[in-house]
Amino acid sequence: MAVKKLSKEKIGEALKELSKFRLIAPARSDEVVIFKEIADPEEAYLDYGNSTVPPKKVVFPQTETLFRFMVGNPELEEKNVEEEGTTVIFGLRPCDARAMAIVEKLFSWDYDDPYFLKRRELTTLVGMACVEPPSVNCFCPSVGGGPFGKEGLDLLLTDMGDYYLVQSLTDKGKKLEETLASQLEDAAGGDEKKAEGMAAEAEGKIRRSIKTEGIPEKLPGLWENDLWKKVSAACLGCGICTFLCPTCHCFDIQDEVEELGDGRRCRMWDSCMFSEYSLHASGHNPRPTRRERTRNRISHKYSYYPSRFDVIACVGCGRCINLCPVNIDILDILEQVVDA
Amino acid sequence: MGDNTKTDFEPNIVAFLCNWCSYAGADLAGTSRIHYPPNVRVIRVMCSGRVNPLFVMNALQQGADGVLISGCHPGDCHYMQGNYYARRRFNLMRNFLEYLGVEPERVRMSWVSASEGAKWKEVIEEVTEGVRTVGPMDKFKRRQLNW
Amino acid sequence: MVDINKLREIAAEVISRDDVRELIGYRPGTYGFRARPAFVTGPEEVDRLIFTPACVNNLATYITLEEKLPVPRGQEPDTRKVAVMVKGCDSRALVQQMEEKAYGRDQVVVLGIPCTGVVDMARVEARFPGVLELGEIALEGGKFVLSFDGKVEEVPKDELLADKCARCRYPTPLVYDQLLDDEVARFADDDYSDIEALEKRSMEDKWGYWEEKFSRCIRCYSCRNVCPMCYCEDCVLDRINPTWMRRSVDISENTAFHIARAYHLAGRCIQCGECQRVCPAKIPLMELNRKFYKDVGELYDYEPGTNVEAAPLLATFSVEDREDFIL
Amino acid sequence: MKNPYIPYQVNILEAWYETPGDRCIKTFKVTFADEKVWDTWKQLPGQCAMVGIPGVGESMFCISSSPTEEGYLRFSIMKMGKNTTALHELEAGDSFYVRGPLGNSFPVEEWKGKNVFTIGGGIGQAPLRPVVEYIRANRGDFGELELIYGARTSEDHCFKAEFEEIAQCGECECHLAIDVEEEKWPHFVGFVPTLLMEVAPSPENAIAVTCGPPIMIKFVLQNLEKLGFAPDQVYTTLENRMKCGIGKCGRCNVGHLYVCKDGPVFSYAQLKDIPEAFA
Repeated sequence: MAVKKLSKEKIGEALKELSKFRLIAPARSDEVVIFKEIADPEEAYLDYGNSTVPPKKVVFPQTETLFRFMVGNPELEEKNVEEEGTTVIFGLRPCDARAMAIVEKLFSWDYDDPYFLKRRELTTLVGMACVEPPSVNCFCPSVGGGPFGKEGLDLLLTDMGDYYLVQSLTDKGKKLEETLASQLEDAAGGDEKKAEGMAAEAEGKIRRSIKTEGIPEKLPGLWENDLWKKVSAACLGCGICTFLCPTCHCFDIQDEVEELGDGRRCRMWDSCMFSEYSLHASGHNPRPTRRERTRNRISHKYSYYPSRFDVIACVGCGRCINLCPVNIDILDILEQVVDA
Repeated sequence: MGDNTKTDFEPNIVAFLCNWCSYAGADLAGTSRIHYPPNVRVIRVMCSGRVNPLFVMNALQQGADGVLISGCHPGDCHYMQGNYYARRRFNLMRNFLEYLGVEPERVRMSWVSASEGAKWKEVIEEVTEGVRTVGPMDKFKRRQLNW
Repeated sequence: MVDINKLREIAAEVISRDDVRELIGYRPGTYGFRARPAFVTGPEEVDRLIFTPACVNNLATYITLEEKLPVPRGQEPDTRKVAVMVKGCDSRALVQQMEEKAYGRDQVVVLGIPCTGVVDMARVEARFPGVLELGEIALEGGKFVLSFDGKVEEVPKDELLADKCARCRYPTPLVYDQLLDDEVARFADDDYSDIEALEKRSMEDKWGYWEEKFSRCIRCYSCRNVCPMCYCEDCVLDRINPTWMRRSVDISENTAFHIARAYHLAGRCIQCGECQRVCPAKIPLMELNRKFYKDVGELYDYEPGTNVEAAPLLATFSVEDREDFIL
Repeated sequence: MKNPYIPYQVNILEAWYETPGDRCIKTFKVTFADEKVWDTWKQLPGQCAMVGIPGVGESMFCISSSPTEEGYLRFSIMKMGKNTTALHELEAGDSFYVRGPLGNSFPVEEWKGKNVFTIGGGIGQAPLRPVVEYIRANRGDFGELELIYGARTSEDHCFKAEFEEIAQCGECECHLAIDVEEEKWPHFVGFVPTLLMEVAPSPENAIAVTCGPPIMIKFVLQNLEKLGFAPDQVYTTLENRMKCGIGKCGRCNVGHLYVCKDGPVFSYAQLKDIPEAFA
């Protein structure tokens, strides 16, 4: 099957076509770019670096109901994710798509998490290759990704100037391509080759890096190392680095009951940087200070996760570096780990 | 919210009454058979100074259309100063909620003494009317059915 | 501008004292124009200390942030002082904390930095994107001078200046043991024009404005954690029983959170602007805090963080307080 | 496959207090409201379940009955936080919800033919009880069974009647302790690790299982080492704050191990190199 292209003039039309599904695209609100459901193609803001909040929230919402109940009534009503319908995330970055593939390993490990997996199944990911790195702190090639990375994506768009090259990568992607049949045209023969060249060039523009070999094995041995105290001294214990991380997946489960007994059990993002995250009911906290919490965050991403799933739980998007209020820099920490 | 809701609308008002004056005043209104609007749900607290601004916010979240805090007249507080503290707190709270777009008619404060059954009636009438004119509070009410 | 050698000299002197445990200052960041907090425990470490207009953090936060772990049996608690470098706005956090008796004046050593203004890092990075190698920012005359990647660029001060500095009433620290430079006279004030404009809009307009902002909140609690005045050991937001604020993120809980956060700072916020700076969702939190600041000044003639001897606003009252709003 | 977040309703058959006080322990004997659940519920000694009430919350507890006790499950729960306080208000006839069985179990099959020592303290006997019951139900398959148990006072002893019965049945030995001297206390006075040294079990062909407060576990492990027990002969159970119970929510890890999935049962050989396990 020939590779397709989408002329930039037809992007509005294509988005309109896709809005028969639940269409999620980057949109601007003040200076912040976030992924949200869009009704009007005009809302989509495709000329962006990267979103502040990663699109993980589409498949793993910040708050979601697991089941509903009426206090005193034994019946529990399970959330039907299917009702949310087929979803298309348009224009996400390859790192964020790869993050979903990485997190899926956990959500399908041993016990299947029906909510995450169902949403993942219903969602088609249309990626937008990073011709220019979205931020100075991008380091995706160091952790196994790339600015033109295809892992996790169903379709990959590459900005070729006047048009996007459209490469379908999965069956879901092919289906979506068929939906857009009247907007797509056949691409020129050399376009794919040209995109490969652009990919190599784009990778060359990424300036930050870390040698990850050996880090997963080394981290457990640095348990009592002084570096943890040093790197966490400035930490405020807020949730920016974890909430904005595309691979952070920890959650809390809470019950909420309205006055008339109508209740729900729901889960919401939680952060290992919060003090009550690991606090026991007895008041004992196995991770009592920011030092232990920072150590756990880094170890989880770079040691525990790879030891179980063979992949580092970090995609190098640079959000935690860009947005940390006190300039705690994960690459700086990892360099200290390497040097320790 | 349709236009007709404003006329058909019966507001829910949560009133925090101090144990020593306003609660007794409301009680007196009752025992004196004074008729006043039935829209008020009374919560008795020991002093108007005990009313945490979070109570007000929580009431509005949980479906109250208006909140009234009532205590002893200045100088009459059973605990000497509680109502003075409350006065400061609620002046700021009221201005702030107005700044966010919550009508000032929704958060009211009054002084009603134990002997003022008649004033209690007037206060309730005014608060209820005020809330009725601004309509139901749905700005940041918790959604009942939240999937 | 603070003389860097003088700063390091004084820092070395302070940290060498037997009664000082730690000195909190600034050091260069990890990339671009950033600076970050430095925690110095010995005179050999003072060489990394800096002060430039990139030093935006309010370090007063760290005095109350440190977790208080139980002292192991047989050990004495470490009662040595903490030394901290503060700009004018930051010093007011110390004043307010001491006004609230969070700690005593003798528990801190304050190194005051008369401040001519810091940058808004978001503006700097938007203006000069893609700077990775460490760059420098200096304020010379009415201009910020940025040196990076072998270039030097000059930008008029007001184009990069942080908003809070354009409204700063106290550029010189109000409390200090040593001042690192000459006093700076007040060069700005707050006219609250934006607050007043918002006040005058209709109820629906106002709510529409805030609803859109609050709905962006991801509840990372960065605004709370960075705030030097948010130092309660047991925060109302973390409480499960009773649950004041639910953990779920929707417009109702987000609004409740922002009301509670701002109200807890009524008469306490010292206008350092850190909450707004750190907010990843760019919620204009200072517009909430300044509303209270304005009201508190107008109604009670009170200015937080200016007088250690004053009684905290809501822990006191006057018989004459206004009550025209009371039925 | 069933949604692992949806709990089963259980009805309380019996409920009684084991110990008095602010942090009292109450035992619930429950059965599923829907009897068909028993067909799929295959539990092993040491496994856990999330126990809770919709509207209040859920917490992880070990199932303190053995699979050999048919027709009911037992939970012994100490009153501590919001959820346990709500659970303590329930009586026979009421119901709550459980989901599970979760986590791994004691490898009792591997222990066949060996001598087993259980060393418990306080509420820590709850996860050991299914081991004891399992061995008693399959008495011929195992060697000696010895129980060492202590609590602060005689009032704080869990499962008192059962210990008495076990002591008298003649099939196994029971060693009881309290921390401080009391009148008419016929048994040992002192801490459990000290009692362990008094009993001094032989490590030959033996397994030691311990659970109790962290400080007790620490000294019991030291003493077992002194007695010559190899790390893979010693088992313990851990606990941490949990939300999902199925290895997703992230918080219960000690090092790279999830307590809810890889545990709660660990051999000392697994844990000795993980400092966080005893944090």
